[in-house]
Amino acid sequence: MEEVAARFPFWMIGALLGVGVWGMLGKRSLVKKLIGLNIFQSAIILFFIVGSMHTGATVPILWHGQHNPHAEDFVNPLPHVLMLTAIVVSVAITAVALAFMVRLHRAFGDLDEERILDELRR
Amino acid sequence: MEHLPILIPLPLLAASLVVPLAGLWAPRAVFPLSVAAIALSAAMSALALAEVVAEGEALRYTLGGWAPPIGIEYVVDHVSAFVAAVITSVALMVVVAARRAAAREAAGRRGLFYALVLLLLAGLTGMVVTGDLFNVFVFMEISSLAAYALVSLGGRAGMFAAYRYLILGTVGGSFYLLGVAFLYFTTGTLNIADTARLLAETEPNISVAVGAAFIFAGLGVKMALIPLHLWLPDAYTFAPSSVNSLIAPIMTKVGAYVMVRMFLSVFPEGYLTEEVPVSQALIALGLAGSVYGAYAAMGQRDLRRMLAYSSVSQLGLLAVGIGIATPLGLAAALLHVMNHALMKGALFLVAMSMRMGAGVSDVRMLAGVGRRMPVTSSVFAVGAVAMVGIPPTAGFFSKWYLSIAAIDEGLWFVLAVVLASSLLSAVYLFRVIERLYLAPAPVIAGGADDGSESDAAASAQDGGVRESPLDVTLPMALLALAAIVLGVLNVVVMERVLEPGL
Amino acid sequence: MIWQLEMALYALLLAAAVLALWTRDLIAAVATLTIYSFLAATLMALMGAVDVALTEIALGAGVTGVLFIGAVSLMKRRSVD
Amino acid sequence: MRLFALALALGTATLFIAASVDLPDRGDPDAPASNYVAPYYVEHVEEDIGVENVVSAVLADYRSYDTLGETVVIFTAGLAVLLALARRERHE
Amino acid sequence: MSERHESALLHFMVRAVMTPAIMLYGLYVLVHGELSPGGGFQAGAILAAGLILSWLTLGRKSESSIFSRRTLIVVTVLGMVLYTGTGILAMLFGGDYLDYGAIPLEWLDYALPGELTRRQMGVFGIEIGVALAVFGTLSLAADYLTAPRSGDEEGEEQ
Amino acid sequence: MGEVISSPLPFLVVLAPLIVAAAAPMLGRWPNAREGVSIAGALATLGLVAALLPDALEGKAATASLVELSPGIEVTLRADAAGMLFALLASFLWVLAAVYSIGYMRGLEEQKQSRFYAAFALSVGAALGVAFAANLLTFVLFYELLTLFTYPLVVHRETPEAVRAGRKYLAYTLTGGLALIGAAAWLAMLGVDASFRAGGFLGEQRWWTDGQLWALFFLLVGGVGVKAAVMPMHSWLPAAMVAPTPVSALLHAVAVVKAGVFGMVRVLIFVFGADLLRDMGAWQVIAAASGATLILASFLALRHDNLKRRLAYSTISHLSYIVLGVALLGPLALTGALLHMVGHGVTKITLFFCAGAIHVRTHRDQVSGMAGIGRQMPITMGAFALASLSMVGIPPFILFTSKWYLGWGAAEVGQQAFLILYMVSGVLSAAYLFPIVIRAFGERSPAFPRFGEADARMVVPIASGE
Repeated sequence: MEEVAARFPFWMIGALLGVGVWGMLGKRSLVKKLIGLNIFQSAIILFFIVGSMHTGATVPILWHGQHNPHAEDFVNPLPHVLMLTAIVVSVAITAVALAFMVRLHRAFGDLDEERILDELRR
Repeated sequence: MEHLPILIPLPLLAASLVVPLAGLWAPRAVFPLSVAAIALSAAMSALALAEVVAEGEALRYTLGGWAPPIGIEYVVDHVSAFVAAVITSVALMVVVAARRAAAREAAGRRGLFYALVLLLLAGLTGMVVTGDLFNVFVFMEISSLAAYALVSLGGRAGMFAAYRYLILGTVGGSFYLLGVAFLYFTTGTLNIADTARLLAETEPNISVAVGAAFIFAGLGVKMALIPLHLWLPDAYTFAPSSVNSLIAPIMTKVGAYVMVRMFLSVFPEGYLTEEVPVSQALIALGLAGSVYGAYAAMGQRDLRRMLAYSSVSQLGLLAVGIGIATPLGLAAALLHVMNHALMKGALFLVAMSMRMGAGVSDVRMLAGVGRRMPVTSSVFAVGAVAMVGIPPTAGFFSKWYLSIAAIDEGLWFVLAVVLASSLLSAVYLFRVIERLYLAPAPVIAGGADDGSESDAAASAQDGGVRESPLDVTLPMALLALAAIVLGVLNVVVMERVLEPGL
Repeated sequence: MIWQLEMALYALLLAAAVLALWTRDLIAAVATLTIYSFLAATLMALMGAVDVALTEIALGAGVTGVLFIGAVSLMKRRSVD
Repeated sequence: MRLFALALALGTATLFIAASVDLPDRGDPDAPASNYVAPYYVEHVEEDIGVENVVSAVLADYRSYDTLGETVVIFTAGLAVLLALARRERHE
Repeated sequence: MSERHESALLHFMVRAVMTPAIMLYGLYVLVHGELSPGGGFQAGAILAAGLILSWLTLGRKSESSIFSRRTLIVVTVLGMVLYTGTGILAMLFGGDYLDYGAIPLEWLDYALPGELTRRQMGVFGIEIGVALAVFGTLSLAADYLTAPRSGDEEGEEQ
Repeated sequence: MGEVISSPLPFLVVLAPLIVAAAAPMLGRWPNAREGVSIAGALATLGLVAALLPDALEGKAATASLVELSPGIEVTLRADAAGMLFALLASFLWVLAAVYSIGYMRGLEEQKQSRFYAAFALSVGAALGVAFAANLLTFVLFYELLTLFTYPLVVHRETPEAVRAGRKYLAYTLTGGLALIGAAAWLAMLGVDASFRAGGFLGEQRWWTDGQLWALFFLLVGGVGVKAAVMPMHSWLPAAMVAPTPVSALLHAVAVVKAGVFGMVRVLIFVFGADLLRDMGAWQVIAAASGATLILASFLALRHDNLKRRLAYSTISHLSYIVLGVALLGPLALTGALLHMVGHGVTKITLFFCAGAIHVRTHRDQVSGMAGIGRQMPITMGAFALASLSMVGIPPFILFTSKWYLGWGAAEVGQQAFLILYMVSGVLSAAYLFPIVIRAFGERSPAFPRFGEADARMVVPIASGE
């Protein structure tokens, strides 16, 4: 069971990635595409965080006044930093996409990809 | 000039902060500021290129004063200096030429527009000079976000194209990030040189293989490799002219550059050919793309859409060069990066100039424009000839080296496909030239009313069509001229710049 | 960390993701997405990434949720799929 | 398109899961990621910077350039939203 | 309670209690980013959330509020300038870009309590810049996104 | 190949037409100045080529190297004997064509004359480049430029028909050019020094497999064969007849098809070499193709009533004379082929000029409409008659000499069948050319205005008479 627990996160993240891709490319609603995008990106973020763990380690914040900290006591801080960036990027993209969406809704009165395409072809 | 590497993106970044404020309070300063920043960046890139060529080794720069695996470093070697110089100078030309178009298309929002242009360029140059895998992602997202925003200026169709571009572009970026995650978890570092060293030591395993696959899938989206090219035609067609003439020549090229970087300095030699079939996939998709793009371009009536599909075609050739992965193949690809940037810059500027001067971008409506807009039309002719690959234009030589590299590897069909796609591009490009220069002739069949309609349009236009002013035509002509001069002098580029770097 | 709890959280996460894409009521979808973010943040906190968890809650759940709701409330509430 | 999307989604998921087989287990203390650069940050942050939150230290100093890029991303997004939605400035 | 009272109470709660509390928490997160979880991004997001929350509950009077759109742009740019400027300053003092160690800040020792190293000061400066930029941008984005019809329709034509 | 001396002359020869091309559009407002420049440029070019002659006669090849095009491959121009022959032909005929064009273009008040003169000069420049190209890449370079520069000429009329012809022209010649590029790339990749040498450079490398050699053969011969209009790659040539007559003259006599034929000489003799071709048995392929073309084209010429079209098929037929002569791989046949190249150039230009003159004066293009025309335009038709005699191969004319050599050459290598072929085709030439002459002089028909065009066409026949 422990074995399974050690691999389990990867399976779930894989599934989430799949769900995200499906949402982005398979859904017709523009909102749903954006939701899929968010799911996809946070799955990647989770993946990085899972990789940053190690057993018996704790939050990468030094105790006050502690000297000569041992690296194995703390989880790997680097992926955390990267993921802070990734979260910010994903929020930025979401904001821009929402701005586009508001304008698209005003222009087409709809957020369905197919209908917008029909409208554009006319 | 120890700070040279950072000085390539920094002027752009700094100016992008000032420009939106200038847009609010001093709109007149927006354009000069932006151009000055781009010119500065271009000068710094050129300087860096000169220094790298003179010194023969890469300039390294630690950001924040932390040595590489700990901090982030900038590496300006032959290849990155070359690409940086190409994109900044092409961008300079395009931005200057697109001033009037931008003033109209981004009326009242010029500050924001130019700030985003600067950010786009900052992102691209940042991607080029960085020596850190994650930093590539961050700057890729900067440039992509700016590109989405700029594309969205093109009315409601542009907005929709931008939205789809955003979704697909983000898929690409995220795939890249996922790939980097795999590499990071296998090696423990993000620095490119360090990753290369550690990857060479590790046993080939499926994580790295899939990581490579994800990275290339992501970059494939960014450089519009064939099944991932879906965003490109709409984005290029519906974006305002001032934007697509900027994005088309440089944006996808940087994606290609990162691919070259992956082959060159991330994965061990032969890894991407033997362990993971990335090379083979690139060649196959590139060939398919080069033919499909040219074929699709033949059926287009809108000049910009035609050029967009032609980009798909040319990028396919680029991918083939990268996929061949020998030093000669990569050199051919990089030379093609330069050539295609010059040619596409010139051609999209032509499309812009024609929209401004003749008010049309439908190929069928361009009849007789050749006489009214002589400079624009001759730039188109030169660009087209270079695109087809007729010596001694630059376009010929990248195809030439590409063919040599392909034959060297025994890939005969590559030669055949390259030649076939050149022919196809001749078909659609010369069709436009016919239209431009050969008076209203209803050659392209399609019913009598079709012909008479375009005749009527042509005669109606005749009064209104006039050549664009000098600030549009001069940069355009310079780009076209560069396509010829650099073609004749290609050996200099190859021997002084590309070969030492590969 | 208790692996049973972790597994349950992952399962909930997946369920939230699927639900967010499934439901045709966009407000509900956005709400589910916010829940998804919270669950992800919880997992991150459990794995020792408190900084990331805090950011995910503030930015991922909070700001994204607000922006989504703000934008979606201007639009049609139902989606086609 | 839908089939393509479904194939891509399944492909991504399977590819990822297949690839994760060779990754170090979750929590493996011997994982390369935890043993190469990361320890440096934890062990030297005190003397280098004197910041107790290692993540903050890495974010704002060791890899501050990434953070700059990240802030620029936010800034770009802000400008993009403005460009898409802002009323045009009339006085120009 | 009458509707008017209710509204007044809401105003009071939001204006005097909630928003300041959230903002204060944001500042805390910012200042303590070096010691505990948090930092510029989180702080900026929390500050923005405070502002947006007050907008959402009370309705936006962005023109009259101290955070007008123009102000927010300036705040954003200010944050960015703080960040890039710190980097350039380091270059001017002979270090690499963003190498805070090169900026001589010893004179600050007299002004501030405690023993702050140059790098700590640099980190702090950066975090403030980030917080400002994030706060400004997110507030702006939320302002525009939640406004019923803030843009004009000129851009909608083909 | 004898001694090599360094000289800027070959470069200047190619440059001179470029200067004309640059000047022509600038002088667009002063037609007299423009055409003066054109003629002066043509004469200057001829002078420069002539200046190269003494060295060439002594067996020295003046060589000029320009920029490096690809590592190790420079643009090199070298005036060797074969190249000199072609260059002399092209530059000499350019002078005639330049003079003639004035009358023709003004007579018909054609549009865009500046573009015409510029493109004409550029085409001649490219043809001279082809003549002097010392290696395969330089050859390809100028060969492609020739395609490009002649395109505006082919579509000069800008009618739908012209545009269609232009497309066809581009499609054929660009494909041929690409085949050449492919072959050149292959050789460059192998590091073969692709400088033209008498006896060929492929034979020096002994490690070719048969398959590779054949592939190269088809790429190269196919590439030059398009411009040489060997069937089945000929159909662009009759289509291009829609262009103004001086252009036809350029295509048929001065530059394009001659460049193709000259390329055939280069490829067969200077790339492969006679020995290698004989070993491969490849010459039979060309001989068969060109032999078939010879006869078929003659028959097709018979069927066409349009004068220019008839002449076009005649060109196709006569080009195959040359190609066949080269392919026979005998020294006599080669001499005959080169002579025929020159002779055909001179003769065909006369015929075309006559056709053009008729068109200018009478606007008639059909053979059936030319009854009695000889009475009205005696000089023109006289020249036409002389040229026809030469074409058929009647003794005092140059084409008799070349045919003599060709036939003798065929006999020399033991291919009497081709000798017979040559004779049959001579008869066929008579069959499609003489009726025109007879009709022109013999029959009477409605009166024409007096004949006009002066100088150009009066010079030409004299040249044709050797």
